[in-house]
Amino acid sequence: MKSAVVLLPGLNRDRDMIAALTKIGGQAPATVWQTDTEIPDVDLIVIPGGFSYGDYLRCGAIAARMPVMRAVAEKAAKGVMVMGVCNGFQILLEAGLLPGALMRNASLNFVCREVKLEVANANTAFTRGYTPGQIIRCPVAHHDGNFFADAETLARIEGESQVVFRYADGTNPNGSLNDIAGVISDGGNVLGLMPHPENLIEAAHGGTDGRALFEGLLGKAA
Amino acid sequence: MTIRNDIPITDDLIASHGLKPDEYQRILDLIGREPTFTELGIFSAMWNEHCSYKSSRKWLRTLPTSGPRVIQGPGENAGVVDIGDGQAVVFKMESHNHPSYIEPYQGAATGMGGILRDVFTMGARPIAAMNALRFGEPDHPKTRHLVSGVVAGVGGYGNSFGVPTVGGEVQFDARYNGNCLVNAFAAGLADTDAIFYSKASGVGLPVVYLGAKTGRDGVGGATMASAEFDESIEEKRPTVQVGDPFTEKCLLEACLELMASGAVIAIQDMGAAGLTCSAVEMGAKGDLGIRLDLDRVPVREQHMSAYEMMLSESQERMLMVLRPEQEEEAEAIFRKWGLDFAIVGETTDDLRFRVFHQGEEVANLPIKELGDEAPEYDRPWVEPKAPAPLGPVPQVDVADALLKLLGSPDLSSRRWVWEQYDTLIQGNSLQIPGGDAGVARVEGHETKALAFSSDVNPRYCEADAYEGGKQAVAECWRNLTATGALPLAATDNLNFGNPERPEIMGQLVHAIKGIGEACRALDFPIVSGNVSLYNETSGQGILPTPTIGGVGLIDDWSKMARIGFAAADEIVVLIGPKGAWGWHLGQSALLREVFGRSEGAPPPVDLAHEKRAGDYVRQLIRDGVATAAHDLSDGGLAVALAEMAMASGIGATVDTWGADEAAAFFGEDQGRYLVTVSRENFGKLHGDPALAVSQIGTTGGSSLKLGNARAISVEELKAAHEGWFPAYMGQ
Amino acid sequence: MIKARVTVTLKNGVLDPQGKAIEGALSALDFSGVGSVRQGKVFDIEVEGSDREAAEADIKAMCEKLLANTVIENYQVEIG
Amino acid sequence: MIKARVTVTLKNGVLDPQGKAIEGALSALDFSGVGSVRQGKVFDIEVEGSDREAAEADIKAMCEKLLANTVIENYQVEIG
Ligand SMILES: Nc1ncnc2c1ncn2[C@@H]1O[C@H](COP(=O)(O)OP(=O)(O)O)[C@@H](O)[C@H]1O
Ligand SMILES: [Mg+2]
Repeated sequence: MKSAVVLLPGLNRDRDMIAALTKIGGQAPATVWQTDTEIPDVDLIVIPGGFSYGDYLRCGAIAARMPVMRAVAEKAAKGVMVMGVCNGFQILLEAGLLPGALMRNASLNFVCREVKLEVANANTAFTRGYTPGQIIRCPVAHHDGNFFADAETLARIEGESQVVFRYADGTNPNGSLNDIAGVISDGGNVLGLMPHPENLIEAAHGGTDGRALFEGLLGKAA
Repeated sequence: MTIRNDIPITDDLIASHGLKPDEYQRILDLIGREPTFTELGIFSAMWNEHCSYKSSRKWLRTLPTSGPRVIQGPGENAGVVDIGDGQAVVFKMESHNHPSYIEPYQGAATGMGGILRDVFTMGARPIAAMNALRFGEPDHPKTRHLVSGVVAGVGGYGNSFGVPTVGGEVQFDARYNGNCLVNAFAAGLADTDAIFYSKASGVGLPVVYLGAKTGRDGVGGATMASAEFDESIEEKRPTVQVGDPFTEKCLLEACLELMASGAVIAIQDMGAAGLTCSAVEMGAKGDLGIRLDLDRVPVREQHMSAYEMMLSESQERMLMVLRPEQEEEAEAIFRKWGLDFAIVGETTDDLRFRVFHQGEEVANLPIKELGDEAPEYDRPWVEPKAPAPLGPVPQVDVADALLKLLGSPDLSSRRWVWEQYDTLIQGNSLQIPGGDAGVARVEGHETKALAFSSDVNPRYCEADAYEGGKQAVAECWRNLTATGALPLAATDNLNFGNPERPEIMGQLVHAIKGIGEACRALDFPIVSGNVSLYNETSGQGILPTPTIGGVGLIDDWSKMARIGFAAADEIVVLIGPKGAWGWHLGQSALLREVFGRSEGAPPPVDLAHEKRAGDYVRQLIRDGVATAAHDLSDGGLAVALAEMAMASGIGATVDTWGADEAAAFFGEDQGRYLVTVSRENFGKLHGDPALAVSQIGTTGGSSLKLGNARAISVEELKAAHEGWFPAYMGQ
Repeated sequence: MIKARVTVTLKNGVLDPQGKAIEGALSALDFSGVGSVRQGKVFDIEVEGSDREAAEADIKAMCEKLLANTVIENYQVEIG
Repeated sequence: MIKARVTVTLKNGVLDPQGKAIEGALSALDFSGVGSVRQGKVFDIEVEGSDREAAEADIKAMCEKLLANTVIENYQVEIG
C-alpha cells in the first residue's frame, strides 16, 4: 500500500508520522508540499499534526485553503483514504471534508497527556485492527481539540456511526461533545482524530496501542 | 518621525544608555572623537552587562570548560559535545527574566525562541528543552498571573516550534516577588562534521539577513535587561517583543536546508542587541570588517532610524555570510519557507564596522575593539557571612510532615505545568518530566539516549554560595546518573542581584568557585552559559540562583533506570557515604515547610564521595541490577521514597532509623541514592568499601510505611502531591 | 487607501470556551452582575483603492473564503 | 440588562504574527491590494442593571484587570 504525507509550513509531527508509516508500512511515504497541485497515485494520504501557519486565525484555516488541499479533496472524492491527525483533523474540518469544528480546550490550556480511547466504530478501513469497543491508550497534545457540532449534525454523525474514537474512562482532556475524539466522513474514507497514535507504536514509546491503526490501514493486520 | 543621528551626546543621554562616565571616556579614547547617536547606541548594546559580561568575565574564566568530548566550549551560540558515532549534542541555557516579569507570556515565549535559535544556528536540530522557573511567594498578588503567563508562553512557543520539553524546575520564594526567573534550556543534535560557527571568513562576501522583518521591538531591550528595576518600570513597557514560533519553525527548516547545501560560511542569530551584536561578532571573530547598508534591511514599520534598526530586538532573525555563487539557491530556500532574504552588506578587510543609512555613514567604528575592548570589572566583593547555626529541631509526626511536604508549593507535583508542554513530540521521549532527568532517544541510533536535568537550590546558595554552587552541580550530575546516564557536560545560568553591591558580588564569586570545583571533580565541564545580574527591585535582590543544566549519555536505553518501584517484594537500598551522617536539617525543606524556619548551613557536598557513589549507582543500573533508582534531594529520604511509590503505585515498608526520625527521614545529606534490587540480585551488590550500601526496607503493598509512623496509602500521597498546583491555579 | 474593520463572532448556540472561562474569571475577580461573555475577533484591514463598494465586496469575499468559518461564525464588515 | 462590546487591539508597533500570516494567506488566495491586516479581539458582555455609566466604569475595570493585556494592547468600550 502506498501512502503520502502532506507537508505545510508549521506542521511539526510530520517526522513522527513519516517514521510511523515507514516503520510499520515498510516503505517511506511520498511527501507533497503545500503548493503541489497534484498528489501521486497513493492509497492513503495523511495530514500530520502541528501548528500549520502557527494556528493563526483558526487552527487549520489557512492550511485548508492552500492548493494542495484542493488536490486532497479531489482524491477524497475519488475514495482515496485520507487521515488527519490533530492539526490534520483541524485542517480537514476547515476544508469541509469532515463535519463539526474543534474549539479551544475547555481548560483553555494546551494539554499533553495520555488518555484512554474507546474504539467506537471498529468497522472502518482505519480501525479494523481493533475490536469493537476496545479501550486503548493514546497520547494527546493539543490546544484546540474540543469537538463541537450543532445538535442536528451531532445527531447525524452519531446515528451514522461516524464517531470512530471516544475519550473513555473519564479522560476527556478538552471538553469535546459526547467525548468525541475522532470522526469519519459519511463516505467512510476520510478520518480525523485528535490523539496521536503515531506516538505510541514501539517499545521506546512505552506502548504499542497506536500500531493497530497503521497495521490495519497499511494492510499489515496483526 | 525618525530619530536623527546628530542628536547631541549629553551626560543624560550617556547615562540613559547605561554607560558610566569612565566607560564613555573609554569610548572617546578608542575612537578619538565624539560618537554619533547611532554609535552611542551600538556601544551601549555591546558594552552592557548582558552582552559583555563585564562583571562576571573575570570569574567565568576560572570555570573548567574543556574535556575529551568537548568540541566547543563557551564563546559560541551554544556548547558542543561529542556523543560518538559522528554526532554531537549542542546545548545552552539562557535567562529571560526581566522581559518575563514585564510581559510573562511574551517574555517566556521569546526566551524559548532565543535559546532554540542559539541551538539551530549551530546546525543542530533541537531535540529537547527544559525551563527553570522561579516565582515570588504564592500569596503575592502577582505570582499567579506570572505563573500562568510564563507557563503558557514557554508552551506556546515550544509546542508550536515542535521541541519536546523534558524537564525543568518551579520554585516559589518571596525573594522573587519583584523579579521572576525564566531560564530556558535547549539541546539539539548535529553531525560533528556539520557544525556552524559565527566566525566570518573571506573578504567581499555577502552578508545576508534572514527571517522576519525588523520592527521597533525591544529597542533598548538589552540595556533594560541589565538595569535594576525601579518604580518607573511602567515606562519600559513598549519595548516588549512578541514571539512568532511559526516563523521560527520555518527559519529552522530553512537554515538546516541551507546548511546542508554547503552555502553557509558563517551564521549568527540576532539575539540581544540584534543586528549590532550579530554583525560585530561575525566580523570581529573572523578579523574582518563589516559594512552594512540599512536601506536593504527588511522592515515592518515606516521611518525607522538607523539607531532603531541597529538596536531592534525583533525576533526570528539571522545573519549569515554566504558563498556568493550559491546566493540564488539560498534565496529560493528562504522564499519557499516564506521568509525574508536580503543582502544587507559585505565583509571587508578594513576591520571597521561601517553602517550606512539613506546615503549617510551613521557609524564607523573599530570592530575588534567594539567586541574585545569592552570594559571588564574586578568588582569589589566581600566574603559572604556564615549562616547562623541551626537551633534545635523538634521531632515531628513523620507521616504528617511527609504529607505536608508533598503538598507544599515547592515539592508538590509540577504536572499542571508540564502537561501544558508537549513532552512527546518527535517520538523519542523515553522519560518525560516527573522523574530525575528527562531522557530522549538519539534518533537513528538503536540504543543511545541523552538525559537532561536542571538544578539548583537557591536557599542553599543564599546560606552558603560556595556549597550551594557545588550542590547545584552535584545534584544535576546525580539526577543524570540516576537514569544510568554518564554526565557529559553542563551549562550554567547565573542569576544574581546587583553586582555593584559587594555582598552580591561575593555570592557570585563564591558560587562560581563552588561550581568550578564541582565540575572539575565530577568531569563535568561547563560548555555554555549565561549570566543575568541586577535581578533586584527596590534594593531587594533575588536569592542567588546559579541554575545548572546538564546533559548525560545513556549507551543503552533498554537498561535505563526510572524512579518508580519496578515490582513488589524488592529490596530498597540506600547508598551514601560511610560513617555517621550529619542527618543534616540546616536549610532543609522540613525546616521551612513545617517550622517556617530557614536556618543553618546547607548540607556540605563531598565531591570525592559524590563521584564514587554516582559511579557505583550507574554501574548497578548498567549491569541491570538496580530495577529503579532515585537520588535524594529536597525533603530527604521520606520524600524520595514517596516519589518512588507514587511513580509506580507500589508501596514500601522502611525500617526505623534510630531515635531522631525527623533527621533520618527528612535530613538532606548529599551524595545519596535509593535503588531497588530483586531478592535474587541482592547478593550482586558488590561492596565498595568507601560506600554505605544498606538495605533499608522492601517494596510492596499499597501504602508507604516509614519507621514508626502510620502507613500512608499511595493514593493519599498522590492526592497531597498532585493537589496543590491545580488548586493554586484555580483549576 | 480604504480601512475596514471585520468583526467575526460565534453563532448563537456555538460553544465558546473562552467566553465561558472569562465569565468565571470575572466573577472570581469580584465583578458581580456579569451575565454572558462571548469572544470574537476583529480584523483591521487596509485595502488599496478608493472604491468603497468594491472594497466591501472584496472584503466580504475574504470573509467567506478565509476570515470566518461560516459553519460556526458570523461576520460583519464596516468600511471606515 | 446592558450589552457592551469591548474591542481589544494590539498597540502600534507590536508585532502581529497572526495578522501577518493572514496577509500572506489572502495574497495566496489571489486577493490583491491588501495592505496590512491587524487582528484583535472583541468581547460581547452582558451586565445586569440599567446604569450605563456604572456599567462602563465596570467594564473598563474588567479590561484593565483581565480582558486586555495593557502592556501590548489597547481597548475600547462601547455600551450598546
Ligand atoms: N517547569 C518545568 N517544566 C518541565 N518539567 C518540570 C518543570 N518543573 C519541574 N519539572 C519536573 O518535575 C520533576 C520534579 O522536579 P524537581 O523536584 O525539581 O526534581 P529533582 O529534585 O529531581 O531535581 C522533574 O522531573 C522535573 O523535570
Ligand atoms: Mg532528582
